[in-house]
Amino acid sequence: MTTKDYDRNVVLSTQNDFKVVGTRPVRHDGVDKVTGRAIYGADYDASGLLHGKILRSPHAHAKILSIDTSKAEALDGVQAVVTAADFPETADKTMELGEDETKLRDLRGNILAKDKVLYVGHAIAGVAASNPHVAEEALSLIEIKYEVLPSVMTTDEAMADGAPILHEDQTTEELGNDSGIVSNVAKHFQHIKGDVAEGFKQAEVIVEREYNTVTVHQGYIAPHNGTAFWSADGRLHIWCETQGSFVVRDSLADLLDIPVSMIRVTPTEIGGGFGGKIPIYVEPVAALLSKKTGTPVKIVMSRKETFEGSGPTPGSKIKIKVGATSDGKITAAHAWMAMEAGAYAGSPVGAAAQCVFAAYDLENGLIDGFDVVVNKPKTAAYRAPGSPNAAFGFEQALNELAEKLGMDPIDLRLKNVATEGTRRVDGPVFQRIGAKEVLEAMREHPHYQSEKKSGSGRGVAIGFWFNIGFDSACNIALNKDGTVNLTEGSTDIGGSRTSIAMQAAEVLGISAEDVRPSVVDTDTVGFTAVTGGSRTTFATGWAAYEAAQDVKKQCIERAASIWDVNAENLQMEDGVISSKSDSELKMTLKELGAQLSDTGGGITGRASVKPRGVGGSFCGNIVDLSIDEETGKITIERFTAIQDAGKAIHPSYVEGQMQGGSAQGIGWALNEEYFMNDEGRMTNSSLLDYRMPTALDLPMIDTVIVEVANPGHPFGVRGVGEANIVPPTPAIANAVYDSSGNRITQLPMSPVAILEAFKS
Amino acid sequence: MALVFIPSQMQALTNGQARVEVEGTNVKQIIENLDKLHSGFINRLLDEGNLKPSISIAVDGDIITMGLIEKVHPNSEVHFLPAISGGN
Amino acid sequence: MTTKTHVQTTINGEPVDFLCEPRQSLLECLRDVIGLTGTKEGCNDGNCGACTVNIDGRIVTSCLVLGVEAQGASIETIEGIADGTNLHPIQLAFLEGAALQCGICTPGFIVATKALLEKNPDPTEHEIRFWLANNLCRCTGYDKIVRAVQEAAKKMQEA
Amino acid sequence: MLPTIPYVRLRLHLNGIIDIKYDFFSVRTDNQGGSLLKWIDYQAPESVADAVKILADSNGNARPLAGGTDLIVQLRVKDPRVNAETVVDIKKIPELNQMDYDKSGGLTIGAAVPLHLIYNNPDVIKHFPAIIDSASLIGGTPIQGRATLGGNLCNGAPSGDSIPNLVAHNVVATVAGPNGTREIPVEDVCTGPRQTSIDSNELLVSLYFPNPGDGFGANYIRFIPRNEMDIAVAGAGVSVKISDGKFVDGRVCLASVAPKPILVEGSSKALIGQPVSDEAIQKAAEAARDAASPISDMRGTAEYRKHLCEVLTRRALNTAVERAGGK
Repeated sequence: MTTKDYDRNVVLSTQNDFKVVGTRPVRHDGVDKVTGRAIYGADYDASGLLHGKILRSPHAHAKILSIDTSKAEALDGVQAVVTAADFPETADKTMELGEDETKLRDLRGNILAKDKVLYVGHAIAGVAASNPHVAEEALSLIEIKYEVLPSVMTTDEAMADGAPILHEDQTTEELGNDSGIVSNVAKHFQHIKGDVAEGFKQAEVIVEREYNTVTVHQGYIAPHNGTAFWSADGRLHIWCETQGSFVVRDSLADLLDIPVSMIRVTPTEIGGGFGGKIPIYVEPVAALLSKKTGTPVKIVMSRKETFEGSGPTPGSKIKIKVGATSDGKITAAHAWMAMEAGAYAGSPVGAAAQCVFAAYDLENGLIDGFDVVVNKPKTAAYRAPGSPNAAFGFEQALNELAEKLGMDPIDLRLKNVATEGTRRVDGPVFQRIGAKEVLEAMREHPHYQSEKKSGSGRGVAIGFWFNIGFDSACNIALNKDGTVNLTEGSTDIGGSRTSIAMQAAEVLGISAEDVRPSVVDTDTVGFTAVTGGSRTTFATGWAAYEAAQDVKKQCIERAASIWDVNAENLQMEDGVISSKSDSELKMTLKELGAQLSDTGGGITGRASVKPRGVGGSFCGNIVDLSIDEETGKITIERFTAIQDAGKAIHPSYVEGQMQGGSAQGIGWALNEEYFMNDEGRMTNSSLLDYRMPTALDLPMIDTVIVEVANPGHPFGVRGVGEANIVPPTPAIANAVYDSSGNRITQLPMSPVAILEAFKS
Repeated sequence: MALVFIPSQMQALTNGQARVEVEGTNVKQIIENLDKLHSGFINRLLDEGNLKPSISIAVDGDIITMGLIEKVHPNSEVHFLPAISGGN
Repeated sequence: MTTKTHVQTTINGEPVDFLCEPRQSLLECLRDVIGLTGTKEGCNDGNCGACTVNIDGRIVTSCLVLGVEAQGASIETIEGIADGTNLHPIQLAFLEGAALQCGICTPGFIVATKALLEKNPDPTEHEIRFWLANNLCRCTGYDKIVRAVQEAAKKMQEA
Repeated sequence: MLPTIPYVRLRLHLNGIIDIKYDFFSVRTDNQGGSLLKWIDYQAPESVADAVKILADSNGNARPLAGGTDLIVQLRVKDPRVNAETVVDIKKIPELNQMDYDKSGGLTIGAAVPLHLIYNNPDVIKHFPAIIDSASLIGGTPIQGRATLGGNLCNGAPSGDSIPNLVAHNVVATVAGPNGTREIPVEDVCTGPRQTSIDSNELLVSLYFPNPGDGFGANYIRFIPRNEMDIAVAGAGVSVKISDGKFVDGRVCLASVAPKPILVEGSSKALIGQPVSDEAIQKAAEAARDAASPISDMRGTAEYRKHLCEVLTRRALNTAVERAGGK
């Protein structure tokens, strides 16, 4: 059984000499997921399970004067109440969260506020009770006295002179230098290449504009959840939906001041993440409650809590200036970007800075980035974090430039495109990348070649995101029938266990179905970093490749000892070990498997990797849309996503990533936003009013997978999870301009915003 | 010698010099030798002997994975970058 | 004040009795009382469709049904779609169409799709999208879901 | 450093002008509101009399439960206006589940009849097709498996998608109370946001759609940013009656642009007696715009909503005229 290969999903393959890689097997976990058998975090049950609920701040910024939990504790059915005071006191330190880093003190403060609340929805206390209704009732009995403080909700407000300060001890950091200035600006950095002033002097055409985006949420369908059981032997067991079980484990060890080995995190199936399930929220509270009660405690956030108490992606202000000569050569570009970190430092502005000009070979470039704290939830990663905000600015400015120059927008991009050897504005030099190939595929696509429908507008844009490497581990055990079991630690959000298994299958010369992959707990496999940064199929796939090579080597050695020949004379292909010189000597993996126990014992391959050679991925969009001029409503009529996958291990799931990222980008472009009222409260914290696209809001999303092999990966893989969310917002804005002649510089492009823009 | 690119925000330490050639076979030596040429880099980059969490270093275009023991070749390029957050 | 009510239902063709409080939704009853966790909770206010079940031939969001209201009802959940180990054509179409990524919305989509195809065996793309507009998916962009529904419709008509 | 380009907020700095005097849906203002139901009692009477008795005995602390798609959400978020201790499931009362097309050409729809039965009913399809406009867009498919026209009316939300349509159809509500039954024209049911003229001890039994006669056409449309699953930013329910190329009747009722659905007299005046023309329709649409008194909130600014009233009224009237056979 394989998955469908649809006509409107094209793979431009460069390498086809694989047997498993590039095919479309049905995913290993599929049947469990279409029959309702798969266990997600909220489905977890345990004997004596208690239910936890979390009390949250109604104020955007306030001092906590007192907390009285006595009435809640007295309520029938309540087993325990915890507050920040229940955390052990530990020295502050900086914690690596896979690809994010944060201060332990900030992490602890975000999980349960101690002296101050910094946003509406900030967690303050946890209650465990015999059922969730009682736990929720108990929350209303906790009495808290606040001194309400003025709040700041945007980078403008936070950076203004005399702005209310969130953290009195926070000073602006400037690349390792502490400015000593107390400020809501946690960080300012700058990248310079060449001479920007000189570059603008050479420019014959200059475009300069400011763009604004607002807070949006990842919108995963399963709210955050976690179950903790702190056993009498001191061991802490956690079951939760996370993008990084090892991050949960290591963070808990630091927060709770217990040895890492005393914590076991079992990742359940995960109902979406998109970056938002990298940080931890409820797990430590459940752990503290379990410690007090001696029983397992489960906490599941409500949808409202998920909006208000997890980590959305920031609103931002982006100023772009770009100049070119009349033949379309960009002479200089400047990006000034300020991003909301939320209540604690750590916005994705650094990543945005490394993405904003990534597709282009610029002689002169300047990037300023500001990481700014505001009274909103601490932001978390969201699919290519920072890059869509930046692209909404720069990719629009480029189309404006193209129009002034009288050039086709794709031709302008191709004229300036970054290739292997291009030095980025932030310094490093690109290895082999596929920006040019993506742009060429866009230009040649039937969608771009087609006539627009009358009244429609067409827009294009491209976007970039890195792959990161980081740690991954994998074990493969050979079974007596020649099948293998593969264990790995990358939690699987979108079918990655199959794309990882396929890479092992390719090495072993067996079918994907003969590899049975499992995502296992933190006791069972070596350290594996988060499912994020477009790294899972790339890095954990690499670990699987290495572990399979280890199995292969051992199989050959075992066959050599069985046949009493030199291992160097043997080879293994298509699951058969054979002699290079003696055609009589042949053994299938199945035959070898059956003899393992009698010939020295089992064969287990293992690998722990931290790969380099990470490539980046570029994605381009072509979008056609129409606008109801009377209501301002946009209808997306046709949408094409074109992305460099390096090598698509499982094309169906690469297409799925591209289509999903496109849909999220379309939602971001059209209607998604946090509406904040004067008190700093989100007024649309439901899936009714936070308007993510429904099936009726989208067309089919056509895809082209471009394959420009990543020379740093055994199969040429580039991570594809993220770059696809980058181009939709500018592509749609460019199409709105094409359709109406109006430049939209603020997201979302909701109907009311479109009509307002048309009027002004 | 390796070529170290000095970010604008650190060029006060090098009198505005944007690139400095530095001896060293690993990142630790590069930083120490750079500090000998232009005092202040150890303070900016290291905290109690470890790389500051707000900094990441790229050697020949790749963000390093082995910390201060990362090998540097005679013709390598070394970049100091702000550490980035993010990912999905 | 009685604390719990005895509710008699048929779930996936089998008689099921359970005790519940009036404040418990059918979704809570299915998941926490009966142990059928295939029906998912995404929003608890009827807007995501992850908890879609079929009651007496029509689909509802089970978070907006009280458990006590299910007295006498015949309920179909995701656990009842397959015939033993034989997957339903819709389930097969979702598998073969790669129409799921994280899978949390999948049970709701499959239950809703089954009701659609029973009512309208050959729906247009627009009819599919309209019927499924109450089921949010954040991973797939719906493309492969819509195609899987089309594929299932074709297979079921051929059968 | 770049010079700062003036930052014009397209939404007119919504932060500053939100004024929740009344809301159009259950805006969750209380952060301790929670997400689960508090304790409730459940009753499922089998006759109108029993239901009325339970309601009357509950001192205003009981609420009828039909589809529950609004009520259960409101109880969960602890909406202070819906502080019920008892829910009275009315779906076991036979007459509330009936749909009858009578000899006079009128249609009675029981208060507990779910929307999907309404839009699949042959008499509705044949004689009152415009009801389907509302019945098929309240919530999504699974909501329509439960939600009722009666509930939509009694919920009294200014945004209720069926109310303007009922008003346009001259529907009369039959309400049972401790002192017997009474009839209320639907336009008199809603009195304010979440407030109705139906007392807490009364029960809506049914809605009666009188025979509109020949030359009748109606339509309900709303504007939402998505294509489904949304609360109307504005909605227009209209009906016309055309005879000899002239409007002999015209009704326009707006949703989401006032504390309650409003029947626009000015629109009727602009239509009645006039020949069917774009001009008359435009005047009626402008009257609707002028009659709207919306607020600015997360669903749109007041100015935008007024503008939408004109657009929607015009479009709906055009469809109604077409359905009436007038175009």
